[in-house]
Amino acid sequence: MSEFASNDALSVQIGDDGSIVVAGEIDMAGGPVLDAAITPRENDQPLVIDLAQVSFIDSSGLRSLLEASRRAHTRGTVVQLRHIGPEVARLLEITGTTDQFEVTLR
Amino acid sequence: MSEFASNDALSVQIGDDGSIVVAGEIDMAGGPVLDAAITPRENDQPLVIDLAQVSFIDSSGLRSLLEASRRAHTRGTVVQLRHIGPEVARLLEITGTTDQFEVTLR
Amino acid sequence: MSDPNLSTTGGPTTGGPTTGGPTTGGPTTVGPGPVLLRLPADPAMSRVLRLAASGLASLAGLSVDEIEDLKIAVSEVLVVLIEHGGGKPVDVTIEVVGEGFQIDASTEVIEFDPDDPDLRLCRTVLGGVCASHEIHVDDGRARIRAVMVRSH
Amino acid sequence: MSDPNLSTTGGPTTGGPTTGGPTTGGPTTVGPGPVLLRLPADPAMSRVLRLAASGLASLAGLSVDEIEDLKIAVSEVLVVLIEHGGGKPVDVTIEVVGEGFQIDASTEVIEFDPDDPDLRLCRTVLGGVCASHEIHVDDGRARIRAVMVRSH
Ligand SMILES: Nc1ncnc2c1ncn2[C@@H]1O[C@H](COP(=O)(O)OP(=O)(O)O)[C@@H](O)[C@H]1O
Ligand SMILES: Nc1ncnc2c1ncn2[C@@H]1O[C@H](COP(=O)(O)OP(=O)(O)O)[C@@H](O)[C@H]1O
Repeated sequence: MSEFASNDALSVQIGDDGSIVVAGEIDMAGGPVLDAAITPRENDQPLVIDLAQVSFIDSSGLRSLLEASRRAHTRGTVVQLRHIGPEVARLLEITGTTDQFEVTLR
Repeated sequence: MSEFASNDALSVQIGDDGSIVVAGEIDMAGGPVLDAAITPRENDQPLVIDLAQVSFIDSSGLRSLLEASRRAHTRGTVVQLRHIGPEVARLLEITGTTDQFEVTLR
Repeated sequence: MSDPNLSTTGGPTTGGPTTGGPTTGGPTTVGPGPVLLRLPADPAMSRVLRLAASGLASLAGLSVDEIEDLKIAVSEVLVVLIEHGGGKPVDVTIEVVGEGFQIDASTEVIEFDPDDPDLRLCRTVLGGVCASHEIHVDDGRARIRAVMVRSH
Repeated sequence: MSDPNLSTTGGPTTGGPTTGGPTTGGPTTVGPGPVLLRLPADPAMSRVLRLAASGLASLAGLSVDEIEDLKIAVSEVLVVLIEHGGGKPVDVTIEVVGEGFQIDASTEVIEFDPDDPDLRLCRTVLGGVCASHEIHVDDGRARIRAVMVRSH
């Protein structure tokens, strides 16, 4: 796994399988960090984002994910959110956006 | 071990050997909690306070300990601080008060 | 051996209500007064605000789930006021009120439309974690009030 | 693969300096501006203040030991102003300055003697964790300024 980008509360790494592995808190400061990791990895394959180590997410983080999903749909593919925990699940549920993604639970 | 008193950041329990077992943060809110645990246990035996689980202490907490030490000295006994970690050690060092206690490190 | 009276955190100069912690099982009391944070309009302040808010929440004896919701609420408030504000400091007041927590936040704005579609996602989230919330502009400042109700 | 430029936490509306985190190894930058907390004069606020201060400190890339010292410093400031203050709210401003952190705090006082022997232990602790500190009374308010210098 290689370090991609981080701030003091968030780290984004690229897994050996090309997945984007996020750890920490995805908030207003983290959204742009996540965007920057996602954009160069967008192609006609499913984009895999591993959220197992994400302990907090707000609408800024969700917005990054939703925009990636929208772009993926226009390319005829999807965003897979892997190993989401209760924090991510709760935000997807509140916003009714679970079905924008292929989701596996933690 | 029996629960003696606590607030949301500090718990004080009485060990089976009669020692006072403190866990958490001893600050301005915790000092009085600690005082209340110490006072009824003062006699002519060494007063044992286990600080292994203390992650923060400021002058309020130290003041409780110093006052207990002073009272112990007038009774011809001592306060033993058991298993202190780096946070407690640093405050004793800064204030030059290590020698007011019998100290064992964590 | 347990004396619930010892769980008060009141110190020498404060005669206010006690703030018993969750482990003492005492009655839920209203806190010592409002806490104000004035934060620079920087996204990194989101985490600073969440830390302060979770400290207050644990003091007030909120459950882990309620603390998570309060963290989301204060983060959304900051998203609205920093991303749509004028770049000036943001004031956030958090207060334990009878039924729960009240968040009042504001910042100077240049142009601000409470019905901006870009605010919809924030509003949806606030609506999910708060009993009520309101966003309006008043005297050149955007203001948000959000109320969270405790389950106990 | 590592691009240090991506470590900035600047959002859409902020053009201020970047706040690179400790893991990116970037230069230590001065923060986005002062953070003010106005806290009720309650001992339980000590932990709320420490949480906010440690969030700021980790943002500024302080080491674990430096964060511990900052937590001690803000706690001592609060001990002085709550135990010797008039029971009114305490204002604490924390700012990243060129060489480190500056804490400015004040509260309304009735009688306050900066040389009160009861303040000696607090002063000794502040002296141990800060490069400098000063306590004075001015216009009915006790004021403390403490400066912490970073080791890097
Ligand atoms: N694909 C998406 N991209 C961005 N935001 C979305 C998406 N789907 C839903 N949302 C947001 O989630 C929230 C709930 O969505 P929706 O069910 O469409 O409610 P509404 O139409 O009332 O806003 C809305 O705030 C909407 O902006
Ligand atoms: N036994 C004690 N009880 C209470 N405070 C103490 C005790 N020993 C030392 N201190 C405090 O620790 C600090 C350092 O102590 P000391 O070496 O006596 O310095 P000084 O005499 O300059 O205050 C002082 O602030 C003092 O009040």
